[in-house]
Amino acid sequence: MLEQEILGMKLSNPLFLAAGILGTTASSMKMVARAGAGGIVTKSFSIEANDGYDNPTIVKIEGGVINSVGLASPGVEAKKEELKDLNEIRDKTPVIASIYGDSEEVFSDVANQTKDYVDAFELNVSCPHAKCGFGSNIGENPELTHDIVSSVKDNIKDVPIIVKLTPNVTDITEIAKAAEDAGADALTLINSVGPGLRIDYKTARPILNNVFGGIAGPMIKPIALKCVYKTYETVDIPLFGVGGIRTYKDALEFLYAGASLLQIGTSIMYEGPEIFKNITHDLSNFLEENGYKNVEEIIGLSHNLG
Amino acid sequence: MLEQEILGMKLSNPLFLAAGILGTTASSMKMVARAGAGGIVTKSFSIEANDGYDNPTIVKIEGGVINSVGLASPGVEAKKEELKDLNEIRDKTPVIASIYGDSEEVFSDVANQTKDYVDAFELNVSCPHAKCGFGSNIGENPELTHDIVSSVKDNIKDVPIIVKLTPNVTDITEIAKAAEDAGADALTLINSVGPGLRIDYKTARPILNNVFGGIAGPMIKPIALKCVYKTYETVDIPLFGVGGIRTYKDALEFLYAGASLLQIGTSIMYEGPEIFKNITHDLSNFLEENGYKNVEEIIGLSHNLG
Amino acid sequence: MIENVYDDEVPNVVEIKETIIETPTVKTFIFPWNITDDIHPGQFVMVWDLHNEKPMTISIIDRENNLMGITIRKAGPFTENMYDNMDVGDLIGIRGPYGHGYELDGYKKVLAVGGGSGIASLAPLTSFYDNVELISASSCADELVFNKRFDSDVVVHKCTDDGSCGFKGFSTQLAEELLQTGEYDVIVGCGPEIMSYKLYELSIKYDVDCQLALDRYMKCGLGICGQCCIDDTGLRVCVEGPVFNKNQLRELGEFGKYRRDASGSIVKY
Amino acid sequence: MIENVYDDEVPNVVEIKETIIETPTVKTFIFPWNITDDIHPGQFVMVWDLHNEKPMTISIIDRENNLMGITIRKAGPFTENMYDNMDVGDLIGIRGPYGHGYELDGYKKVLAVGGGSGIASLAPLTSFYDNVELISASSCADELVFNKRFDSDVVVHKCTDDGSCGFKGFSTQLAEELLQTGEYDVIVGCGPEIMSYKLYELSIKYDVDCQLALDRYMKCGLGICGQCCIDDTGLRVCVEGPVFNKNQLRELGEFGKYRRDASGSIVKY
Repeated sequence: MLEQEILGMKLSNPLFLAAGILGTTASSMKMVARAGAGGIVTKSFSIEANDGYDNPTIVKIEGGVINSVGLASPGVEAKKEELKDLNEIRDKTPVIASIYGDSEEVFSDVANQTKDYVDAFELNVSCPHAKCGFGSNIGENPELTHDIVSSVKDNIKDVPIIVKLTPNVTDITEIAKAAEDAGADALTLINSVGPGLRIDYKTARPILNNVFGGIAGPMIKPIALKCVYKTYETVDIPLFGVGGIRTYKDALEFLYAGASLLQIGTSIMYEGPEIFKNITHDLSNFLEENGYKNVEEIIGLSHNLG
Repeated sequence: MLEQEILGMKLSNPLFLAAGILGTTASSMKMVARAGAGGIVTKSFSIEANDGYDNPTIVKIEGGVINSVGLASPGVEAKKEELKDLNEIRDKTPVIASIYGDSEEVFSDVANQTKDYVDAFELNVSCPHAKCGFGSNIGENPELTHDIVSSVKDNIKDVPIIVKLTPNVTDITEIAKAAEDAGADALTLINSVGPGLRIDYKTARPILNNVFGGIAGPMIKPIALKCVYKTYETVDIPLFGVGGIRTYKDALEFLYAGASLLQIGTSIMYEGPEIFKNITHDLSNFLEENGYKNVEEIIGLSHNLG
Repeated sequence: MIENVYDDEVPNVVEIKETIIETPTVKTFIFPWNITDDIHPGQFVMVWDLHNEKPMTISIIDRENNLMGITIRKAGPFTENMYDNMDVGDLIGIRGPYGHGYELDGYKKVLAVGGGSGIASLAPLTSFYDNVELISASSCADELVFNKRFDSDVVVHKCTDDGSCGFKGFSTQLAEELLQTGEYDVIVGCGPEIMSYKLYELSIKYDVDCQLALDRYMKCGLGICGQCCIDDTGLRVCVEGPVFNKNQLRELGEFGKYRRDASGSIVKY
Repeated sequence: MIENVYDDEVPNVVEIKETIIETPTVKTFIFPWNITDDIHPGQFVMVWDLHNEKPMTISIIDRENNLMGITIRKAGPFTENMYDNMDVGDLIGIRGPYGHGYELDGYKKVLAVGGGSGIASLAPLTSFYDNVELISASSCADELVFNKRFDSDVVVHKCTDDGSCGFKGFSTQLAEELLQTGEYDVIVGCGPEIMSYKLYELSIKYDVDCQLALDRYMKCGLGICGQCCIDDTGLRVCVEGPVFNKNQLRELGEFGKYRRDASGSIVKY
């Protein structure tokens, strides 16, 4: 019912672990695979190890979290070891490496060093709490996005390239089109929103050490759905939908809007890693009860109504 | 404790009714004034009457509402009568007219016809569900924003001009600076977020008749706070903070971030019009208990900490 | 302060279980709904036909079978489509109930006057209170709504303009005859505003209490769009109403005189 | 499924009500907190000094006076600043409690071994259970924590490396002596990981149960950042831990061998 083959990946269900959630260590990703994820996206990494920002980096707020981890990650050498350790799960649970950098060369270098151990790359050009030159500094700009994607595509021939976009732009479809034109094999929509700010009401002090942080969780779902819906009408490549998916009803909204695959992140905070099994179960039931034969039948359905 | 004088308005408290909430009729605005609002912003209007979109136009969702009323409003002739009827409250409760249009001429024309009955204008260049040419089509563009504001300032000499900005741009401070450079006397941050999309999980049908709608309510607070905080560091004119204020703690966050005045809209859905009296009461108590003499002492406080 | 700030309240799409053709222009739709204790006669729901959405008074509150009903009269494209095209098995979206209904505790005897499909708002009263007498009025016998609905122990005074069934004349004339008996201490009503305003005048003349359901253009149903605010007090039909009591009605300067359209422009009666 | 999806859980800024200098390097901070029934020994809170934020085990759970306490050892800039500069009247932000604590129901006699400030995690056990004996260990008499805290009916075996107070030697040596009596059916512990690993080995050797609090770099405390996931099972110290039972410990390949730093890079012990 939920099987699909996309980007050469044979998937038992469309629910991937989203980048940035768990995903640092092989053992945490295996744990999520055991919990029923259809695939894994690693936490973003680059050439060098990066401690990220000081705490507080992630705080629970109404409707989700606000987060400025700042791309904390071990460097590519250490990450390669974690990725190797994931080989045992890849036949059943494909692994996508989320990578970041501040230049075409860095992206290609990181990808080249790890391409034997992954099923696809997700280029993080959209982190809203990256330092200058990284993350959304790229993804806010269609030309920069195009250049990075083209360059990685030129260098990495045999592994699909997914581009994760930021919603924090005036028109996300412009960036989506730039990424598609540059050869992206798929897009992930959306990275975290804002960034946002929370201030302690007693002391007037911004709560996050980095002051601002990306907003994730159920509250960003309507924004993510808008981005998926609009981008679905703009590009022809498959879309990963991500942003606030917590129940099968949320998953349905994203599929109807045009996402072929889904990613789950923050809601693990509410539901535990078993969220993957739960949504898979509920989604299968819904499709069966409503007479669908395969999840593909409902992808983009909202666009085809009278 | 909460008194301020800003833009020539003597205010008993900083809590204005936000544009778009109630605010169609004089009687609804008087009702909000009786409920303790420090000031009123009318629902946006223009030259012609406008029915807006068909229902569903406003639906309650997790953390707020999604709305595509589409600038429904009687034309300026009818609105002028409502404004005249508000004269009796203006000594205690200043009235700001929110106006919209698709050209410099329309903005100036509407303003000219009503300037005798209001204490300021708020230019709505940021409605995310306006038809093409109106609303955020202007406010997403620094040049267009500059032109509209300059033109209205040239034509309307004696009434302050406030510009309400959209957060749905790559960099709100760029638009804020354009508005300030064009002569804006104050800014209102922020209009609704997204726009967003919600889809019925059973039928795949977008719920709003207009498919997309602006997101308002508590869930947008972290985004609004970010916009206020960053804009406070960019411009020198006073800021109205609006977006998810429901309790005095929310009000404090906005004041600390740099808003001199505040607007309340969607939270009337949760708390009723008495929200104005409640927050006024709680805010006064907080300031007194913490040894402040006037609310002005805490405006922008977050920017001045070690 | 309310608790459910973060509840999702998008339309709940339900399948129509039963329809009843009440008259050539009036039809009832019954659908499954969790009938909680806070649902009260006089409240309304927002009804989404998957395209447009309108407020509709609740005409059936069936606690036992967890069913709700609405009863609509053909009066425009939305209701015409519902009457002509929506039937058992079709889907409609419902959100609500919203608003403030009738409050009849403490009254001795209630005269409830329903003009045309206005009886939809009043009918559920008979299962919530045992001191309610109804006037069901319409232009002619064919247009009388809910003829077969009420138990035999419910007193229903029928009334038609042309006398084809029951009292001949306007509902307000019949109401005045009944008020003259001095048996009633409150009059409640739902129907055309000209009727409602006349009932309000009768309540003054005969010094009885009065609760009337008013109808205004609505967008949100949530108390924020301001579309249904009534002059002069600015009361919101969707929150403080749709049923207003005599003290409130006294302050509603527009009651019986005008309403506002989708743009907020005044339309005189 | 949990209910509080939409709760705000930013740090709750509280005023320090009391501080206790426990040793030249260890200090306790007591602050008001609503002590609900779900707060349990072994859990931790995230402590915000208004600049940085670190996880700290809860050392005082005072239901009667609605007070909570944390006990920190100088071990870096954060704890040095707290020790040297934070005092009564200062503000700290607290969020939590988080994680899974000790579960000692059904055991006959518990041996709880605290190394240095690790005793902070164990001390609240004595007011939740009456079958707990403590080993409080440190390098020397001056560094023994909570010397005056415990009631006379709580058995505390003191232990110093140099013998300046109580047993001379390592806590694990004393623990083994006590285990040899056969009186205990579970050993719990908190302290340096080398100590904890040795306690785990003792639990195997003497065939008793075992629950140990582990310490890993944390960012969120909410189970999502993945920073504290432990090899090989990927269990989250902030959710499934910080206290792990014997079955879990058996699967933790990195236990006693290495940890990960802020970047997620492996640091060997």
